[in-house]
Amino acid sequence: MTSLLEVAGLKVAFNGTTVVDGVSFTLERGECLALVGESGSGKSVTTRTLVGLPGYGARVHTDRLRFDGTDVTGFTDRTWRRVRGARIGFVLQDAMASLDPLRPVGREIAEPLALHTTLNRAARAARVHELLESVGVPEPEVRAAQYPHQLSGGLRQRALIASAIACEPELLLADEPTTALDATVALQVLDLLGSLKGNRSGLLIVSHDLAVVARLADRVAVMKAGRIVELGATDAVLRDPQHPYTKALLAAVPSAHAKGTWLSTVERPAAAAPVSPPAAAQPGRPVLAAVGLRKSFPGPDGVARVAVEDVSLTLRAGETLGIVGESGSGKSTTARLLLGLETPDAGEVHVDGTPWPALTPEQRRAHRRRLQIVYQDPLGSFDPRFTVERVIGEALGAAGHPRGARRERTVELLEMVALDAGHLRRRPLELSGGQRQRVAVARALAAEPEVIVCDEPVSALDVSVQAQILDLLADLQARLGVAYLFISHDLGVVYHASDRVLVMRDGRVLESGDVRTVFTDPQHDYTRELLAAIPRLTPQVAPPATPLGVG
Amino acid sequence: GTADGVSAEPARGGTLNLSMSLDPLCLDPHAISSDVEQIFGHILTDNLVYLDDKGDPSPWLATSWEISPDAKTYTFHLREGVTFSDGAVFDAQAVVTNFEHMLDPATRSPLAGPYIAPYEDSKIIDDYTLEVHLSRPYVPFLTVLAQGWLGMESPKAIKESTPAQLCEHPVGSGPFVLTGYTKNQSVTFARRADYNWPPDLYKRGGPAYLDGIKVDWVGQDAVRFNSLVSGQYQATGYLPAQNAQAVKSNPALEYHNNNRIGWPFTLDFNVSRAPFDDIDVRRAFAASVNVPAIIQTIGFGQRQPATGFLDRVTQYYDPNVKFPGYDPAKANQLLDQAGWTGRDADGYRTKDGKVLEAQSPVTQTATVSPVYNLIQAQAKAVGFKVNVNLLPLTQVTTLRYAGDYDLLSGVWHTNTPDVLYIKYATESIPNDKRLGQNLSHLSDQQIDTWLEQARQTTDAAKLRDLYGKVQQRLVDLVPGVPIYDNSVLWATSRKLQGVITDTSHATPVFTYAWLTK
Amino acid sequence: MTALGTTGTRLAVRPTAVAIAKRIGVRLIAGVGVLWGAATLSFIALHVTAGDAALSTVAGQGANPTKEVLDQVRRDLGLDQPLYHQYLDYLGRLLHGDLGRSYQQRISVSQAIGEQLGQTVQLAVAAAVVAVLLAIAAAVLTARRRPWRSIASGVELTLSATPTFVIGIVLLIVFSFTLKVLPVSGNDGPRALILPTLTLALPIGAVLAQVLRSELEEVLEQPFILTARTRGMRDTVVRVRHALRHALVQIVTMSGFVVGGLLGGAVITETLFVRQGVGQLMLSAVTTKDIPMVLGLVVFAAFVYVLVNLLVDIAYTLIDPRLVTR
Amino acid sequence: MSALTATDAALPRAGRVRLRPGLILAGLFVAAVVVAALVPQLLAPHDPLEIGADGAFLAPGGTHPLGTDESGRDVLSRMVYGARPSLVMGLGATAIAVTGGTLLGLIAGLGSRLTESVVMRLIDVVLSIPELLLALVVITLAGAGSTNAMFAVAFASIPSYARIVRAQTHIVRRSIFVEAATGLGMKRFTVIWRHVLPNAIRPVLVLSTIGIGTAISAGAALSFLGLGAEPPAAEWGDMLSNGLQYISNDWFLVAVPSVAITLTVLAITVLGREVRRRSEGRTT
Ligand SMILES: Nc1ncnc2c1ncn2[C@@H]1O[C@H](COP(=O)(O)OP(=O)(O)OP(=O)(O)O)[C@@H](O)[C@H]1O
Ligand SMILES: Nc1ncnc2c1ncn2[C@@H]1O[C@H](COP(=O)(O)OP(=O)(O)OP(=O)(O)O)[C@@H](O)[C@H]1O
Ligand SMILES: [Mg+2]
Ligand SMILES: [Mg+2]
Repeated sequence: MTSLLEVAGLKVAFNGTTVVDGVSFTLERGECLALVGESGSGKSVTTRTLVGLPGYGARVHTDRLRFDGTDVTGFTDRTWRRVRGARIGFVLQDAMASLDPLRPVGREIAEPLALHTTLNRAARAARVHELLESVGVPEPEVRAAQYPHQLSGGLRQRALIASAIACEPELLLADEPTTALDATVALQVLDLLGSLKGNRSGLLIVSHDLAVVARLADRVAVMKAGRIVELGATDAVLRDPQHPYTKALLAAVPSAHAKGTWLSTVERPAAAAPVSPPAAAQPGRPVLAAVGLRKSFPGPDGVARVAVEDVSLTLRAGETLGIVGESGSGKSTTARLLLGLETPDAGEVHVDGTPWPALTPEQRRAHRRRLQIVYQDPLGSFDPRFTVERVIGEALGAAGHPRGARRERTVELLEMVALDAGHLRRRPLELSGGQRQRVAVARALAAEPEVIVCDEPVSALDVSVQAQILDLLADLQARLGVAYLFISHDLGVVYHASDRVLVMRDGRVLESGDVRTVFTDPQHDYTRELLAAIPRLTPQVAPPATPLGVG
Repeated sequence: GTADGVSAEPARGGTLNLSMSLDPLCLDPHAISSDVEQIFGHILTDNLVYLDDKGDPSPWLATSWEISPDAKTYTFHLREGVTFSDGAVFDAQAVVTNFEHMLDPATRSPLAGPYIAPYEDSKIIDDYTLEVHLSRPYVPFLTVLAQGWLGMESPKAIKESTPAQLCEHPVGSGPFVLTGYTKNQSVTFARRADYNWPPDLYKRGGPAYLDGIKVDWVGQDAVRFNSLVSGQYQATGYLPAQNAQAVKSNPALEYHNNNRIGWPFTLDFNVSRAPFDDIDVRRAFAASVNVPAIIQTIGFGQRQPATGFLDRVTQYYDPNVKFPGYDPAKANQLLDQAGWTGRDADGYRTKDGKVLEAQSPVTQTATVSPVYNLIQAQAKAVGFKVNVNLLPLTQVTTLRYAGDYDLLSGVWHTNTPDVLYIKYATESIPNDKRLGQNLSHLSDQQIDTWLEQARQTTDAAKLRDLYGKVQQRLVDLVPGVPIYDNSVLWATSRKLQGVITDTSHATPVFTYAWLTK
Repeated sequence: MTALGTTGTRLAVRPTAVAIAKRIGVRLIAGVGVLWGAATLSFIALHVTAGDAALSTVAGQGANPTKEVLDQVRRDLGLDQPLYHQYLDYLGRLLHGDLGRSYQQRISVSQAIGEQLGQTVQLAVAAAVVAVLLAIAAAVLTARRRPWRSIASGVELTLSATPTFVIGIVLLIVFSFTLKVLPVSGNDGPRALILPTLTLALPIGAVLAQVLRSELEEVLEQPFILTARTRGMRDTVVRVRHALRHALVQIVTMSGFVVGGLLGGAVITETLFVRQGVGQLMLSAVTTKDIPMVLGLVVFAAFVYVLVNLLVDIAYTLIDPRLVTR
Repeated sequence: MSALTATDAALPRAGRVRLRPGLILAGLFVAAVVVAALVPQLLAPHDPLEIGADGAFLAPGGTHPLGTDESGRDVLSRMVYGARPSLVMGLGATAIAVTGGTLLGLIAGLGSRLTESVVMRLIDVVLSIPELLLALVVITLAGAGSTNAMFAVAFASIPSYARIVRAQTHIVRRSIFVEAATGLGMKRFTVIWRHVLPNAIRPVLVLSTIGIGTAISAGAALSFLGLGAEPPAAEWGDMLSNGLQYISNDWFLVAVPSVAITLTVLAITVLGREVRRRSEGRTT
């Protein structure tokens, strides 16, 4: 029997730059193959090329490209159109933007049916409801009439999958199906996809995160710079990676390592070794404390929405306090209240024992400098006109450094975050994501703070870059003794980075305590749910989730 | 038209498409001063008198008249059987109603009323005999009655309409009736079937030959000309001078350049203030203006240079009076003599640190006549600075009546040599009690006396003498620089025959015009 | 099934109607404010200027009115009243929808505008339709299609940089003066409408086409377009069914620009082609200082602006459901 | 430590310039216009006001490369001298409009809610009157003439600039980098001066480059309607409306100013767009 998909020597180039460089693999019916690798390694381009849509201006060369035994290299656009949507379903990388925002989702799901079947309008509507039901969307009739913006991320991703499987394709391509989702929702989507394979169809799933696909894939292909560097059964690859790159990827998953472990493969800077033991062992004086914080915002309809409700916490010198919680749970708002950038409706924040309102403007400014923040979006936190030198120089100025000495100190700070003097003249736009994050850290350090609030400092980064930043933060804490308030929706990251943790939901603190205690013995149902969704490297039995199945 | 003999036999029917440049925005002849009315006047309304070829009044709706020796009482004998298109009868009462309407401030008459300003009252002798009393001797009264602005309107319409309504829909006794009017766009007229009272001088009778006339307003000169050439129109008024040559050489078109009666295109000096209160400066300025050059440039050879302060077709025009011509050497000499001997950085003359300059407010329009550029350049050649200030019409008007200017240009078209009274009598100087047209602010006792005497006599020889003396005196006093004789340029299609040239306004009369097939 | 479907739709629609009504209400109040502001500003502006309106009404060049006539006109126009009195009077009449009487035309301003409006609306609507259709055609056909894209955008750039009157003159010279295929002027007949419409439509259409294309190209980059392609949809259908609607939002956004351009362009186009219309009315009213007419036109323009904004708002909510519930 | 930099991707440095032929042509043309505006006597063979002895409506050739106009003035010289009023109009009106718009926009964007709504309603009112009508009204107030026309054009475009600045001020004011600066303990005024102002004005400055072309076009339109430059000054719009009268006699009188205006506006627009493109970080 022929393989469902056979690829050999696939090369794709844009404007002379080769981005996919000789990719070969096969996919059998009933099998799930995962394509993993960091951002830009060519995963999406590879999948798009499989349906003949490599992108505008692409040059494709392939030794062999067969779908169900048919050579598709010579396909005209017309022939391709008969295959796409009907025999190959595609779930695009960006679920949030993959549905036309101006049309009800039902119409989108019905589109392949209209194109490839002879069903009439009513039959199509019935089929759409059936499909939505099969991907676990409650109240399909209501949902079908809604617009994408009225659906949550998870529902949108499901709708997208529904539209991809509408014509019962033999091959389903899913590009990063869980990236944009909260951990719990991501888990459900993965389970849904898992339930889809099995019979005669094949599944190709793409991700930058090995751990995510581990629970689903039969085989894993690791991509780097347009090539597959390692390909094998999931178990084998995870247990015994051969290629150094695969090793690095695996090592970089934070949840596997407790605080104090070096994550990135690059060598630990000599100055930093050894990492001090967890700071929780030697609790310092409280630098920031909050009692009964409450904050609400007027919604678009004028009705106030509570963002933070009765939050109390204490941050001690030199420790890391993690805050986890799903999107919108009030993490950032809490941080902004602590920093005095927002005034609470109720409750108080004490800086070194003094509440914010009791401070004169002069004192407030002095305090602000001691409490720095590293934003999730570092690019937005730089004045786009400023060079790195001016960005850091300004912070130095605020900390009272004389103008003449700033240059030298700036270079020092850059070195501390592993950037060299060559970056001084660059503007934020000329830096990569990881570099920007490091400049943000350098700026925070320039102000010589006692506390750095890290609001999702790594969520936008690749695992390897993420590992470097986490290592950097740990190293700086060890050397300078700053306290961190570490905010993330990623439990793995928080687990790795924190001494103590606070679990938030809907503006309230559900649970708090020592990070090990909370993670090993969660008291709250929600915390348990979150923990269950942490991607783990060893493939496990999926927790009893909602039973799903294609109708 | 008939001279060409294309079709000597009039044919009935057809609508004449006529393009004109500007909507007067009101069609009541008594309520406007627009030039266009001279055409409409004879389309819609008839006048009491019509000028003969010597410029003397001859019968129309008035069959005869007598003037009292003191020139203050006029007895008119009116034509019988004339009706207005709304059925009202033309009689002595109708004439009185018309005079009163012209003088009623509510009519806002800018011309008709002022032309008969000395009117005091009337006595109706019988239905068709009327005695009119004036407050002072005013012989030109008879002549001005031939002007389109003083056409007779239906007394019924006058009584039943507000002035604004009358603007929209005036009713006359003329050969055509107004049938439609869209402001700024077009106006249509239809033949009146029972018309039968043209002046004898038309040499024809009965209703008009054309079924109707449609007038469109086409403001852009270039567009108006091109739409004529394309055959969209059979007649076009205010033919741009630059297109005259093209019309002449176009076999399908006929060119008309008719001289008009009145005051030529003239630059008025404001003699009431410096620098033009000095007659040497006036003479010098006049000598600096190269009239033939201006005419060649702006008139494309279609205009005749003015010789004095009356257009040459005006009654009692004196061909022996000659305004001195272009003479820059004399201009320089006169200015030196007047003490303007210094020069500033730009080469303009100065005296006691003051630059020799004149303010010339000009109404801003899309295309300002090049005459101002030329005069500016020519004056500059003798060291005289002319500032052309483009202003909105309102502001120019306000300045004009306030006397706040040095140079103003204009023409005054009428049908009597009494135009000199309007332009140069002391009584015509604007002041806060009276508006007036003596914009040079010239006040000369001799001129006043002669003009007053001319208003009291019908004796042709005496009139010729008086107006001759005034013309000479004006040339001596130099209240302005006459530039060219006012003329009206027309183009008609050769298909349009039988057009009569009006004796008062030199405009075409379409009463017995016809279109060949 | 269908019944349930309707329920779903109603669920989505009910808050929409309320939200739209609320938006409209707020807009209307703001609109009245804008109208009042526009009327007041221009009233002050016009009365502060030099020049006697009564004089220009009866005493233009060639007129020789008596003093009595002038005084009568001043009384008729209310110009003898103190300014605040004139203003209150004006506002009072405005409240009743009375724009006053034109000094020059001696008819009510609303009537004068009404008479000319038809011509301008005809021209403006024709031009708007042509501009939008040209823009859509150019954008849909050439977006991301290499040689055509450059050619079209070059032409558009040139057209959008060419002043309206230059375009008009070129069209006049070519089609009327030289080829003589279209009438030179006039208000009647569809043939007389062709050149003015093009004159007005081309620069606006060019700008729209550019905006539309860049919008389209941006939309065509969107994942949902690729999604539609992965379903086996053909390129042109994708452009028309998915991308165009998004790009249309941009046209709606630009309708303020379009209306402003049409009104401003109308002044020039009407002057050039000797057409009647509000543009001509505007020009002559301003040059003769026909105060009630200018005020009327300003209020009228402001009204059109308010109305267009209102319609734009409604159009948005119809095209883009996100705006209502967001 | 330096090993960490291994992940730095080679990033494009801004400032790498790719010039297209259209851009070069546009640049050359604008340069020529600027030269004509600064030292017209270099390029013009005659005095633009001089009424030549050799007559009106001369065909191109000989001492008059582009012929003479209705008054016998040299068309080429008038075209060259016409560059200055056009540029002055474009730059002047844009400068005034940007200054006014920025001030209003900042007042609205940084002021209290009351200030903001007062300013914005005022802007709304001005915006509700079509630009050309507004310009016409301004000219009725102030009279015709190139300076007044410049103010009229400027006045009409103030609201749109003000709106952009205000919107931008709002964005910048709420942006994270301003918060970051505040978080460093800087004074409010310093933050506004150093971060809010420059970033709020930026897009307006970029847009204004295109605005220059628009202003030239608008100024020419006013002159075309007879409300701009005062004769006998050489000005393109004025030359055009005059030439239009004589189009049957000499179409060159229309063609020359038409081409001059169109090319100037076009060239400035092309350059302006390039500036905008660059400012948005696109290099191709
Ligand atoms: N249409 C295109 N034109 C030019 N370059 C492209 C295009 N699409 C992708 N590339 C380039 O090809 C390379 C591989 O891109 P691809 O999207 O396949 O990466 P990926 O592995 O999917 O990354 P990610 O995890 O971020 O989605 C990248 O360097 C990208 O910039
Ligand atoms: N300035 C604001 N105005 C109105 N609502 C706000 C504002 N800031 C936050 N909110 C609302 O408060 C709630 C909590 O927001 P917050 O940013 O603290 O969440 P979060 O936990 O940081 O989420 P995420 O993980 O997505 O960053 C959300 O519903 C958000 O919409
Ligand atoms: Mg990808
Ligand atoms: Mg957050």
